[in-house]
Amino acid sequence: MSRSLMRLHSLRRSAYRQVGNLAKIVTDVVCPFCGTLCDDLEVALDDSGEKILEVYNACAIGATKFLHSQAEDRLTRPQMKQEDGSWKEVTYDEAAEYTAHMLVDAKKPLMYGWSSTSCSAQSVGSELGEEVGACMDNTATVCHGSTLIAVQDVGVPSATLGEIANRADRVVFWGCNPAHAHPRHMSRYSIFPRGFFTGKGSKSRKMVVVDPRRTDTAKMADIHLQLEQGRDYELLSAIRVAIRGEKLPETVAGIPAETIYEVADTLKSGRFSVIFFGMGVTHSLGKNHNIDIAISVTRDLNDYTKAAIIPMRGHYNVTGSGQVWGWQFGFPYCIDLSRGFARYNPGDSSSNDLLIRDEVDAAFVLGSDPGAHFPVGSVRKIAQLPSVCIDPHITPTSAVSKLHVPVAFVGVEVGGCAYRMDNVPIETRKVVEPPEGMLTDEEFLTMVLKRVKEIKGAA
Amino acid sequence: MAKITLTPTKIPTLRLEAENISPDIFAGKSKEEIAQLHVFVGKESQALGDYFEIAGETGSTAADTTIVINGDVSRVKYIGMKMTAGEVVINGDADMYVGAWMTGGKINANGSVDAFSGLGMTGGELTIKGNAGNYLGAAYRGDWRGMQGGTIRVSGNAGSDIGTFMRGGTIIIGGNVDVHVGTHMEGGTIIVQGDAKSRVGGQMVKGDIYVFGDIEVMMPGFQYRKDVDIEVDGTEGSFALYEGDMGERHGKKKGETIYGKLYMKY
Amino acid sequence: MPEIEINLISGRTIDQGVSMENGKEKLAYRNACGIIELDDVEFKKLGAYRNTNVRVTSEYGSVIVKAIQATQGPHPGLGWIPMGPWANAVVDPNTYSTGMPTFKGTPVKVEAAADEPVLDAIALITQECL
Amino acid sequence: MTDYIIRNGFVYDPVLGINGDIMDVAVRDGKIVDAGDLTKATEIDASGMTVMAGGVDIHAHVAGPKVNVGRNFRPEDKLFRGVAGSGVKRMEAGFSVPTVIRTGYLYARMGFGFAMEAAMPPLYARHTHEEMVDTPIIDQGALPVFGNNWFVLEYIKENEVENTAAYIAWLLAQTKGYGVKCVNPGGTESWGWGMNCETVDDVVPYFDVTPRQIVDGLIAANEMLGLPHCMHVHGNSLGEPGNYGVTLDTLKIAEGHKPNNEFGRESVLHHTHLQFHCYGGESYASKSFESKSKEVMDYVNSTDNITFDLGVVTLDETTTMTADGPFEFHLSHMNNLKWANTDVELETAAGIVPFIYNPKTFIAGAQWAIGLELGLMVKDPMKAYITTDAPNAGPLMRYPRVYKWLMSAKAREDMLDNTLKYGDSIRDRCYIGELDREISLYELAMMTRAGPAKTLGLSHMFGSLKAGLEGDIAVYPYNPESDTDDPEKIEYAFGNCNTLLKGGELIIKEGEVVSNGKQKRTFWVNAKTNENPVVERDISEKFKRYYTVTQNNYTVEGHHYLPNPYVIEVDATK
Repeated sequence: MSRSLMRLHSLRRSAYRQVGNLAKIVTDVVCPFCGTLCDDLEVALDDSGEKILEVYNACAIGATKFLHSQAEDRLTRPQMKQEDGSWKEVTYDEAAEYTAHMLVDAKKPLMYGWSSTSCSAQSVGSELGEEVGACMDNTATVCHGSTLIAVQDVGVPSATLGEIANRADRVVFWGCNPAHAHPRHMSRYSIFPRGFFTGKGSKSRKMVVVDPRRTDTAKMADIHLQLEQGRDYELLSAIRVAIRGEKLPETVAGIPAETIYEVADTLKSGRFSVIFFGMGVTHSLGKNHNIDIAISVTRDLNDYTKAAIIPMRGHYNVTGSGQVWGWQFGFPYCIDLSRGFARYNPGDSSSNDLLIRDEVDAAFVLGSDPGAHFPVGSVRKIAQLPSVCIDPHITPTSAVSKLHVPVAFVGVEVGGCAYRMDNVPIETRKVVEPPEGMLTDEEFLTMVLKRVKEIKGAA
Repeated sequence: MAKITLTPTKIPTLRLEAENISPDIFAGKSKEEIAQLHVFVGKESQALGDYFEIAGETGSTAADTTIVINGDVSRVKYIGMKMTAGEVVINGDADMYVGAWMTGGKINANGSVDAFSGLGMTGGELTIKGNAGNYLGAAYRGDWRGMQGGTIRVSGNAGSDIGTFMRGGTIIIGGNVDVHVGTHMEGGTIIVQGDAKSRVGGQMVKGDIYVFGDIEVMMPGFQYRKDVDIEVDGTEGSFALYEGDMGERHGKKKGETIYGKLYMKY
Repeated sequence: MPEIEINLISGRTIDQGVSMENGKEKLAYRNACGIIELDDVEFKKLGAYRNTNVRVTSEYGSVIVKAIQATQGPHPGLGWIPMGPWANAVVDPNTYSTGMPTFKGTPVKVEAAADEPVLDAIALITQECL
Repeated sequence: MTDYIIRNGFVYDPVLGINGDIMDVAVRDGKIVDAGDLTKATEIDASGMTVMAGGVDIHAHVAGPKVNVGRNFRPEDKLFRGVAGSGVKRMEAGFSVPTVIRTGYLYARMGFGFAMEAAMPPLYARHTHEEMVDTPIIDQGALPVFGNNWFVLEYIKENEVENTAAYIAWLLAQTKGYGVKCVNPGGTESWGWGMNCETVDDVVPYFDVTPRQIVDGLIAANEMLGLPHCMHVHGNSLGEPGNYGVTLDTLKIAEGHKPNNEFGRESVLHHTHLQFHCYGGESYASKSFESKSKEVMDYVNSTDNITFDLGVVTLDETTTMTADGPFEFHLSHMNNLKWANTDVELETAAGIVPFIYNPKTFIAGAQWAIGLELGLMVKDPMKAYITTDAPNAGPLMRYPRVYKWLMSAKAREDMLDNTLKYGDSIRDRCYIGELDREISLYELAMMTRAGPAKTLGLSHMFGSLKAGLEGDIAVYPYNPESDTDDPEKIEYAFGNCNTLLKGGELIIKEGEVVSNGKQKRTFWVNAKTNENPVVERDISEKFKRYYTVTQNNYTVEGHHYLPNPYVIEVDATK
């Protein structure tokens, strides 16, 4: 290896610098909160290198995630719920034993979550799911699942976030509010960066926000279309009509036709237009169709200029979960492995439908919180089933589960690969050690997998 | 035609996957052999005979075989899936995927059916006396080839997403429909005798949609052309003809652009 | 008591994100998410002051949250509860066979319930499910 | 480790000049040895069967971001096609874009030991590696794409071959890549603005450089480094009627370049899926479109530094995927099916569109013919490698079907007479009807193992049964003496090998997969270069200003990406 290469390699390995003689700063830290996956955080550690003192460059949410991992009251050992509702500490071995038996005994276990963990843990999870014939689903099911369906129907002309930073001069935020949900998105990628062909930063861009609320993002926009809630499909359709220069009714979704023509012209006249969209469209009436037609708008725009569309993915590695399952099973979420081969059909093999329709008889949750983020009827079903929650935090899900297994924080206490919202894979960094004796997701899953194989072998 | 009767004897825990309930599978088999056919509850393979009492006999071919289900099968999926000939009569409600991917024969569901019935259908007749769920006669996920032939007739209401990516055949709904009718349609006919909510004919390329009742919200890409007097499924009347979806691509025939047609009854 | 009908949507806020990462069992999480944001005009119709506890009821459930003035408004006709167990106690679970519940666009009724407490996340989910 | 001796098969090894002799082949400690040297070994009876070294695939899209888009956005490609796992085997799925599990098993069943992933976007290198790690059995490597990379465009514009080479070496080390791939040179960067480069002399917007300069510069840099593989190009104007002229222009850039390497490689330019680049005429209509395979092959046959692979159209419904972004956009307008595209900052792009090669159309039949013509016209089969550009011209699993067509004039006649609706027009507009050559098993071994191994610079490991090479051996249930009556037997045998040894490990035993492979390796090339402060500064500058990941977070490192790397060291400091 040449000296120059060696130097570059050694940079990667010791990505920290010493500040004075006290704190040690870990650089190039990747934020394990949202799909923006910022990778320029710096974390100051105390002299021992065991405690996080400060987090630089992160947004408020990301900083909190790092700091909260240090909480004194954090659970460090599994807990099993007792008959009287109280919790009893158990060993990881006992927890793995319960989990393995629950999964083997169930006719159709649901294994849900998989978004706040690394791809290698997800990969072990896939093998486990395959062994026990589970229904595998990730948080896309309540987030961008609609998007995945739409992409299957019409495809997706997209780009990495750097393409946006370097080229885009028309930026649309449709049904998303990055000021709150992806706080550093606009500064890192979409509005403010001075890129290769966008040297004037935000001055070289026109910003359009479509939202029924006057959000903090909308307040920054050149154009805010405050549409009637739930009429995204109609409005996007109208934009397609306008792009083709056809006639429109006077108003669509509460927006005057002339404004729609103006927006269509704005998008067509740019050198590079991008549409970012979020749960405002994935959650509203029509769901996948709203995205389907937004993608169709993007496709249409490519006949006039260059255009791309990018979903604002939520969890920092929900995208990775869909990728891992894609290469292992061929589907990004809602995968029913119960028959020994993979089947897929959201509406049938999706978590909320499975729970509401009483189609599953055990619930395993890792790296997500359906207790907080599923409609309560679905949570009630989880509460009635044999259930395991694997999560560093105490959550509504852990509260209704029979077993809670706390694990190390991925991206803080253990590294591993995660995929950004534009599918770019980034290796998260270990910053500090987890509390003594705590396992990672991957280690716990490996224990369960081993135990499942033993139980099945014996049967 | 030989008739074989299935009477449900117990309600499955979870749901029962019974794609074997089809004249194609039953034909030429004895009652005992049919009782041994697998059904699945999750990962457990069980026998059809564990859930149904079986009487009567089968014909030697699918075309000679009628299956009559007497009772509630609202927790049984895939009845008549992929069938090519023969007949299935369901005297009760059925779960998802009734007649999905069927290519021929008849299914008479005298109760209601759940979602994804008639999915990817290419031929045959699917008749539903009760209501139908979502995605009736729609395409399987990702496929641009939805319903391509055959007839689906529902006396009651239907859910959302009927006839998505439809390429041929006919869907007739006696009652009302939920959102998204004939989305991405590129052929075939949908007749809604009741009311529709919104998103009728969105992204439609080609084909015909008739709505007898009201459409709560029209798609902006449909343009009124003229009034026509026609007969639709035995009903004569005056219809307003709209063409669209103007936002979508359209082919040409003899130099003329071919649009999707939406007929609204006066 | 006056009761208003409103279209409910939910989603993320920065406070929801921060408090969630700080621990969902903490009161800060309840304070960030156990709320409904309403336009001033809705408060008038409701006949209630800002920062009053209200009962939000839909076809699917009912929950007590604190009504506060819209922070990202106006949004005529809309009520906003940040995503979390409070919103999920009332949202429309219909997935239209897509797997996705209808988290945005649930018709709800809102009425003042000044004396009823807003439960924390764990208490709420325990009450609803166990 | 168990030693094996494979007895009494008909052995084909063009490297050793063995042409169907009945003999024994042996493996000790994972490497091939002379059969006489083995005393104690497990015996495998191969009598009545064909024995060859493990196959080597020089070009397929089987791992990485665009492949996975193809999987995830085509659930219909898997409908009713799931295969349950059994024994050691995990579940399989996918027809045109199989899961990685299935990919590994497919290669194994076809008797392959090595496959090169043909296009790795550098920013997505981790993804490609994660998929390769999860692909069982076979050894793999991946070629990063360079033909639209901003560094390369800027250096080549200034005629800075040395800087280009230093950057290539750096990127190979960062991404753990194997060699230099170039897709639609300049055209994909133009696609960043919705444009394209259709000839070798079109100018790339802003960068002010032409495809001709890019290909020339990359060949020069490749040979300056002395990499094991040559520059691997997918030329401009893929799939366009009349494109053969552009193809000849591209191939001629190799003139004057000499191979410089220590791996025995003779070519300086590998042109991939040449079938898509040999079209005459002005449209796809049978009145205009014509095969120009002869014109292109006349040139290729006259050179000694060009190799190619076929890219045979298999007449299936498949999924096209390529870093040629503008081509996929164009394709989506032809069939109106779903279209995915990803432009990758500073580097490349990719498009994915499902496609049906319908045997009832003239054009699909003509494409089928042209791919075969290339294989039947080549004078030296060591230059021509059989591929379907999987899955672009056809699914991976169709390789054996392509062998059948190449090896049997009868099978081709049958296609022209009975399967293709426009057989007569195809005979008229293409050369297929005039070609009665039948590729022999000896030639097949050149076109599927000896040749690709040599051009990848891996002939010291793969492609032959020479003592000391890797213990990759395939036994096919094909009797060259008695199975010549029915071409279907070829297709069956080469898709269902009876025995596969991979690195001396028994993977397929009597037709069944019995192991997922314990020593799967990822190959990459570490080229040692002199210190180059200019390139170092440029890299650090571009990361600071234009990339959205930090330079420290770009490098692929860590056990989970390369648990079992095989590094080929190249010294380019002299």
